[in-house]
Amino acid sequence: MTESALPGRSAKRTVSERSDNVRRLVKRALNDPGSLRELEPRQLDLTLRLMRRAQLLGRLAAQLQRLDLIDAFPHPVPDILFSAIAGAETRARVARWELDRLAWALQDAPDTALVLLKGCAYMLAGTPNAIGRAFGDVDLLVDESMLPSIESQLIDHGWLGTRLSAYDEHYYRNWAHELPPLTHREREVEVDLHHNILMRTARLKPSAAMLLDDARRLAGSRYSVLSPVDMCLHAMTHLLYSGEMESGLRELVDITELLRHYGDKEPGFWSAFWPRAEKLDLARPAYYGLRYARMLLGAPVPDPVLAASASAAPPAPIGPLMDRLIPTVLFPPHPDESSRHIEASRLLLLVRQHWLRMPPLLLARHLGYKAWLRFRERKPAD
Amino acid sequence: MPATQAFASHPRVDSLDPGGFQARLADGLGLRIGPFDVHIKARATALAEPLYRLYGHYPLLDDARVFSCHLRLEELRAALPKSVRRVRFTVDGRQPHDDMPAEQALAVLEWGFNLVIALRFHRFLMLHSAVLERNGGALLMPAGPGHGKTTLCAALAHRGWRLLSDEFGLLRPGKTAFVPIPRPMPLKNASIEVMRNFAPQAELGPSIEGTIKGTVAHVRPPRDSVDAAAIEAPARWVVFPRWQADARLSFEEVPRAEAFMSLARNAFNYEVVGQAAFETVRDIVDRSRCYRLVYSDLDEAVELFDRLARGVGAEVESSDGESQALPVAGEGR
Amino acid sequence: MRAQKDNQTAQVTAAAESPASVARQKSRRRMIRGAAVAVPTILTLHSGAALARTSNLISRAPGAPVDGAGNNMCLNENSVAEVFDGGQRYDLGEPISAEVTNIPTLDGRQFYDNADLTGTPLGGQEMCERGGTFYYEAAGPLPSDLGAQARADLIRQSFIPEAVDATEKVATGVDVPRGGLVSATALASFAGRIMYRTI
Amino acid sequence: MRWRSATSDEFLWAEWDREFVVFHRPSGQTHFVNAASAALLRDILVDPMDALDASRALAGQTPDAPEPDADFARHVFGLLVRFEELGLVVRVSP
Repeated sequence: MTESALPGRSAKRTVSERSDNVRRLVKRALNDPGSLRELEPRQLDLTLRLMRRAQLLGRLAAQLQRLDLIDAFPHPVPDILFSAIAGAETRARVARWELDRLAWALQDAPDTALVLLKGCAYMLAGTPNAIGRAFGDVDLLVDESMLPSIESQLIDHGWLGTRLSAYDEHYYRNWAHELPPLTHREREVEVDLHHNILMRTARLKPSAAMLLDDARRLAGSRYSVLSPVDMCLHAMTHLLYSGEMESGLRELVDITELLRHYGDKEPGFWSAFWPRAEKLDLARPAYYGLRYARMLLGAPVPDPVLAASASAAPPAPIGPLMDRLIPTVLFPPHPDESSRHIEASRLLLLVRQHWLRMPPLLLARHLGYKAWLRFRERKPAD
Repeated sequence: MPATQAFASHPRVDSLDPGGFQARLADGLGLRIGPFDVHIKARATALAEPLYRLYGHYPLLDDARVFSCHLRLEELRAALPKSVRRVRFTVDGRQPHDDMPAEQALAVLEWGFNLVIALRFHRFLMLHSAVLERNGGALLMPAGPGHGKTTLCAALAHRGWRLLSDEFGLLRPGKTAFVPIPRPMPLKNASIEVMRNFAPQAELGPSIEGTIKGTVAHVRPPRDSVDAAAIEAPARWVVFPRWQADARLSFEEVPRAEAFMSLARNAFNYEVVGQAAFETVRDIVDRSRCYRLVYSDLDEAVELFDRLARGVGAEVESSDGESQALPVAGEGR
Repeated sequence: MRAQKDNQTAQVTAAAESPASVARQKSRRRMIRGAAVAVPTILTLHSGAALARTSNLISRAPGAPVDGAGNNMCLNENSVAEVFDGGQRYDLGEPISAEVTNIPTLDGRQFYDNADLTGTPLGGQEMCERGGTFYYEAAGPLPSDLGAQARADLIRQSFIPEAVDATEKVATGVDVPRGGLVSATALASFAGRIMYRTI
Repeated sequence: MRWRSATSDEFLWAEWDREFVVFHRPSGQTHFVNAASAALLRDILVDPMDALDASRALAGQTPDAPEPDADFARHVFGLLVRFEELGLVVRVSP
């Protein structure tokens, strides 16, 4: 449906019509990037703005580069795409170097498993969603008993703990599933050391030991990654409970690509998936992850697995509410509208209160702190 | 060859009448500024008139295209009748800095556009430098804020040097030719008067008081520089300028390794461009003569650059007393 | 391997800031029985990625803006390089150094200027401009829907000090260095170089 | 404790009048070094060496400079620690 707008006068469109157009363009950019060349210029302009807002422009540009299509687009699209590639390549180099320096700093530490999570895991494991991916921090899952010695080794080698108020120190040490972030004195990458993937107070009690046991050491590397099923379960858990909904769509893209990649490459992946989700007490996030990856991005979830996941569906009122909230929050708003705080915060409160069991006072403080950390790194035009 | 932008085939801003321009600006219009196609949607009282004057000669674009960025400037409804009216600058729904007083609208838009270029367009290596061209060679004047770079640049632009940019030395890594992005040149405080005396024919925008940097007035880029904005120019001279009250003119060659570090340290995105940035700055330093200039009198400085461009050797009193023969330009390594 | 922190590491890098001083340093010969041997030096480039920020000035915000998390942001006056026109504008200096205290407005706490928590509660702007120690009621009531087991759980995890009964009022003092409120967007362009404290 | 420099393909060199600028690819960092540091990274530390031998080799490059004093060796030791932190040299287990 081409837009029949008068030059310079944006067409009068109802809000829902506009958000359908947004979703259609984003899905097209994700699933068939080459076909963007046939888009009418205004729609291509909107698509690039949406992908930037969803932190997926680097990925789109890298895919078009692989298809050798960048120069097939009219000016200034090549400059936009090559700029996104330069940004993504630099972020990958910076993360790779941080991992190199962390391994150097820990060379004398006991040889305990250092399990990479999220962006760094995809980068070193070479999963398809790693190309052109935007990410910043380094997340490591380690055995809780090893945390103190690892933290002190890093501080000895130039990493600095962030200065926290007594409350935050308390929050991080006692409730969170991670230590306060460390940053090297000469670099800006945040290193987060986790001893689990969910907060202590969470109703769901995934066992870090089980995750660590199944982790696999990467060939010729100091680092390990979670098993394929655990990697997907963690991505699904992080999508819902991390509270960073701005990058929600990018995480759903990760989930979809991991399911597709490991569904093909990892023997017994799908048969092991749901039993593992239940065993790790992550059935509810797994239910949502499978549902929305398939519903919104067409992830190849086999019917028997989807059927099995129904046992972890939320009680009556919550399901339909999530079905409405999740897509509105995940897909980027039209760039000329400010982002959708209302739905995002309602979703967060809903999830946090019910599944992370955080008392209201603690919840408000936690939201404040996490939101503030994210706000501080916000790049206006990134 | 990647698609490059044409300049001639588009109508100019001044093909509209001022009223028509204001209406289009409120609804959103396209401008081609160097390699960037910019969509600007602005509704602010103190903006349309000066923008029309300063960008009169730039190509006007219809909106059936992809834009490099979408800048928005909205005047906020004044909270209280007498309180200061404010404008809000946003890019794709995000606000990079505070609301500003409405009469600073032009400065806010110009500064906001700088911010978006510097944060996004890492396809270019972006040196924080003025760039002007004479006899086919580019003069680079890298400098931090407050070194008198823009005043010197505005002066040279009205004395036979083609303006490529007063702020951004843009290069596509791997090449040492600079990509022009001529823009209105923001002069600050005392240098506004200096420029009026030096080049009475120059056209200046309104003097905007009370900005974070004091009073700002923009010099309109000469028409022929705007028309030639597609023609790149290879690096030939790198001069680190510094204005210093009552200083005696001094013009010394800078060791190349030091010139490298000063150029790279002064760039907006040297580290983001990575290895290609190292190779590009190395090639610039290899093919250029690098100098440090200290000046207090604008005429003296412009006259020295004239000699530099004409490749004429010239005596210059160097700071430690003995005269120093100015090496003939173009004598490559 | 402990990074050398004592003076044994010549830390040549720390001293030499500008390339010029390194250039001069290269000529610093180390005399070894009459023969000069050049001292090895290294300077790592940190590009002034000050983006298009043309100065390190920041102005005091009108009113009491909050950031995305509902905090008033109080810039500590004596953590900046220079204060202009009576605290209307601050220069964060080069390299940038500044400390901001986050004063939460959303978490239900009320701040008073005395430990008995009497008088009218103070807003973030007033606390920032006055500076000093302010008190709030520490042990908030626990949400009723939390079962006994979960409450025991949280106590065991030392979220709530065992001794405190929900009804007893305990005042905790926090200090807010004097300064002016600034807006989050103004601070955004100095990202990563400002120390934040949350009370 | 002995060090050897990282493999040569990790470095890109530029030189003007005995002053060097080096780009270190893995870290993406650019360093400004003088001839002595360049000699350490490009030649002397190709084979693993401790700080004393390295400072002797450095001194050896200057005609008729027999034996570097302890202060010079300590300075070289400090620099090699900094080179290791930057990833320009790698520590070799003795």
